[in-house]
Amino acid sequence: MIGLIVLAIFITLIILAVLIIENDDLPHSVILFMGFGLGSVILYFIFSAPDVALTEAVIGTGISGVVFLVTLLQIRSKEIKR
Amino acid sequence: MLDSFNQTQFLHSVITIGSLLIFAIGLVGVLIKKNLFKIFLSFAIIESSLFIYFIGMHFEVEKVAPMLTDKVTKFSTNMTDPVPQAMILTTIVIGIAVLALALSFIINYFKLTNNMRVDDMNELGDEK
Amino acid sequence: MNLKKEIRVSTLFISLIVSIMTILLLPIFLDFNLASNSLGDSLLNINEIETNSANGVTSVVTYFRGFDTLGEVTILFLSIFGIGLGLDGYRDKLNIFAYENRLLKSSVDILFPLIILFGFYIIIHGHLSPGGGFQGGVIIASAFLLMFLAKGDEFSLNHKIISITEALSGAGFILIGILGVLLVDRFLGNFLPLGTIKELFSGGVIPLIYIFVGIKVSAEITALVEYFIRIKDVR
Amino acid sequence: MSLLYFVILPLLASFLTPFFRNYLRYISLAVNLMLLALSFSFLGSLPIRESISFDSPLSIAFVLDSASLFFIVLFLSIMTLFSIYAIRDKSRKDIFILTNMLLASVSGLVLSGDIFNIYIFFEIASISAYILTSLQKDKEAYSGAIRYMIMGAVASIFLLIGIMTIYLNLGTLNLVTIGEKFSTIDNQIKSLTLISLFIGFGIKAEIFPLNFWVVDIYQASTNRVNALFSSVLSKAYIFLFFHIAYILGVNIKILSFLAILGIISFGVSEISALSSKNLKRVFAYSTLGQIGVLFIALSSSSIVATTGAIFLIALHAITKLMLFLSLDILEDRFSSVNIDIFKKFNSLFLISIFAIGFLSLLGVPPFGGFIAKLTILEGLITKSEYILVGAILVISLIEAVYLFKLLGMSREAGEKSSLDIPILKRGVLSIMALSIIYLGIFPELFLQICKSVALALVGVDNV
Repeated sequence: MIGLIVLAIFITLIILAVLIIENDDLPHSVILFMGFGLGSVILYFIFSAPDVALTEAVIGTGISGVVFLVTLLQIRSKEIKR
Repeated sequence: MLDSFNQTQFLHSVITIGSLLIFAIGLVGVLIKKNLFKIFLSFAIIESSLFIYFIGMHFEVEKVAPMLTDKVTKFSTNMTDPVPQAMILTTIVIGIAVLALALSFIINYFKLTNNMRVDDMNELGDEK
Repeated sequence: MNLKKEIRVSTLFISLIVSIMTILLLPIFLDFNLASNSLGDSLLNINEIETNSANGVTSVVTYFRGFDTLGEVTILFLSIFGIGLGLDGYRDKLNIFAYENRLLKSSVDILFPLIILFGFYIIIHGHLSPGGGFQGGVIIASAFLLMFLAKGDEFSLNHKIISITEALSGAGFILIGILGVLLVDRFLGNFLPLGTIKELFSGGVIPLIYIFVGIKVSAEITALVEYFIRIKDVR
Repeated sequence: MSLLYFVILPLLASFLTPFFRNYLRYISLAVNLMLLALSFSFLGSLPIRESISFDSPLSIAFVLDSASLFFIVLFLSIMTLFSIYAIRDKSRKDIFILTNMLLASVSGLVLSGDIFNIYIFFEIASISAYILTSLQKDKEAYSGAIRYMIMGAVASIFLLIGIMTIYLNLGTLNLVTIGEKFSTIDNQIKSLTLISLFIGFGIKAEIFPLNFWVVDIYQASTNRVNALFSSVLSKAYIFLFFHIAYILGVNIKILSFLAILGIISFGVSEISALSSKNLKRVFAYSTLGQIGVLFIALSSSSIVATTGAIFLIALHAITKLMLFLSLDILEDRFSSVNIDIFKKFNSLFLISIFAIGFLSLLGVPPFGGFIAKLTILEGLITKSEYILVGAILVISLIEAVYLFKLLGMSREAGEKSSLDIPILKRGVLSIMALSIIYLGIFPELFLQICKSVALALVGVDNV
């Protein structure tokens, strides 16, 4: 079973990666990137690496998603007021 | 037939092909996208693909996490290698530090020039 | 129209080159045979005798390769310092991350101490269960992030306290290392009793190091978030 | 005494900055001098291996042999001179946090005997460099910093790939063990690892074709930062590049490939320098050219040429520090770095500093550069690499054209304004100029030191 689960997650990740790159809407691709992070968290958990999974969940997905989104907010606020 | 899906060999091939594909997608993103934000997003994807590959290759079916729990009471070689996990843990934190710095530079640059495109960054050059 | 076509051609060309590269690299990567006797296996073998920590990854991160962790904390420090240099002009300004919601506002008072407590739990149990200084530190920082989200401009941090916390915890990490040099002649060496495995007070210096790392990371990530969410009031 | 103090003390000074923000520069200077004294105390007992937290092959080890000691002393003395030069500036307190970090990271890069630890120090050095580039906070600075970060991200990704393939195939991170086992792995994987490491370190060591971005970075940052980049950072990466190359036991084919890259690097950058109107860019191109010469000499696998290369590294570090700091004085006065400012000032002191620097770069006797280039050419001739010798001589002529053009401009008639140089800066600049002349006239002792360094670097006496 484990092989098929990993295969499915990888296919999802590849589709997500293409969508992140090809999306013209930046906030949209950040949300997709957080989804990508979630997929890799599941993969780390399957690969018996709970420490890495936890780190990726809080740092790689959580904080980096927030930082990306806030960057967009900063840029957006400048654009509106220009 | 279903058994062959659970072999370590199959798992490793999936991991290799999958993470190489994600790496290639990220690389294409870095090369063709002109938006600075997208470029750093693509770098984050590339790094993720490396991490997944490195952790995945050190996993074999039936191996458990390098940790003592109620079921596992002794450290043995039937555990995944802790060194790559420690390395990736370190690298993830480094990745977010570099990413945050890059994004702060992008914010500052954008506030000064209203420009986010990498091929319009023409402040530097011999004539200037 | 013409320009658009040109861009497509270059995109296609780059994709083609990258896919050729991928196909060429694939057999090399598929061919990998892993090293049979790796560093990690030898570390696992001696882990029980040398560190008495129940989490193998934690003992590698903080003890066997503790110096890497010091470098990593340094990188976070440097990066926050650089962000502060650039975004400093926007301090004490509007919080753009705020979200007006009464439910959020009233629930955050209950959630805030709970999340901080959870973060400390993760930090302190780093040598017993998954988690540790980095993860717990970021969880604590996320409690502050929640405050920024809910309270808006009513909530702000004292930067003096944050920078002093950061400085002291970083210095504490280095001090443990120097104590190691003085007492057991090795930087970051273990100079504390090991205790019994799977108990809270075990693992020698490992919990101590992770506590310092946790405090430092929580202060740093909180500062990072605060720098990012402030913006110059243009109105 | 522990080797760790070379890394720890600058780090501690940076961490504790909130408590003594106003005295940081004095503390940094004190740290530099203390470490300089410490490094001389190790002289008698080389080589030293010190493992951190646990026994050596299982954890991280620091190695101090005569090569790394030489580089540590070089970096420390340059940092000391730089601190003295900048100590009176009230406005730039922050630069000392970054220079301390830079010092800690280059010491770590030189000392570390563990490849993942090297990656960590690589990142610390890169991040300090990014922040140093952005210090001016204008759009040029941010544009340069963003470019630098893109290149740095590429470099760290490739370095990570190299480290991963090494760990996957050899199961170790210790440099000595890697060196012993590296020849056993498969040829294809070997070349993959070597290419990744070449791209990773080559971007930072600024070798052709991975150096197209460097000049922009120099243009974006201030002259003081450029002085540090040119005399500390690039030297550390060159040491690292060849240290790793010799440990991995690269064969003669790869070495001759590196020599060809060096000659192209030298030629292209000196020709580009001819047409440049911006002094920062001219000096940056000259740095790239010297890096090309270093690549030629270090990959010749001749001890004599390597000795010359070590000599040139030390000398070029001093020369470029001197030139960039003099340019800093000029830019403060005229707030421009166009080559026209050479016509505008009237100061015999500064003109002679520039003349000494330029002549030493060219390799004219009696300055130190002459001895360095002579030794390199001697080594190449004994290996009968006559093409390389000819190429170096021809390209040096191109170098002479633009350097003499600059010197000639300072003698042109026109409106001249006098310069007021503080006595401290005057002192620092003259120390550097005198040491260049001293090394040119009495090179024997220093050549001997360089020879032992070259032996340790190539790995004849111990690895």
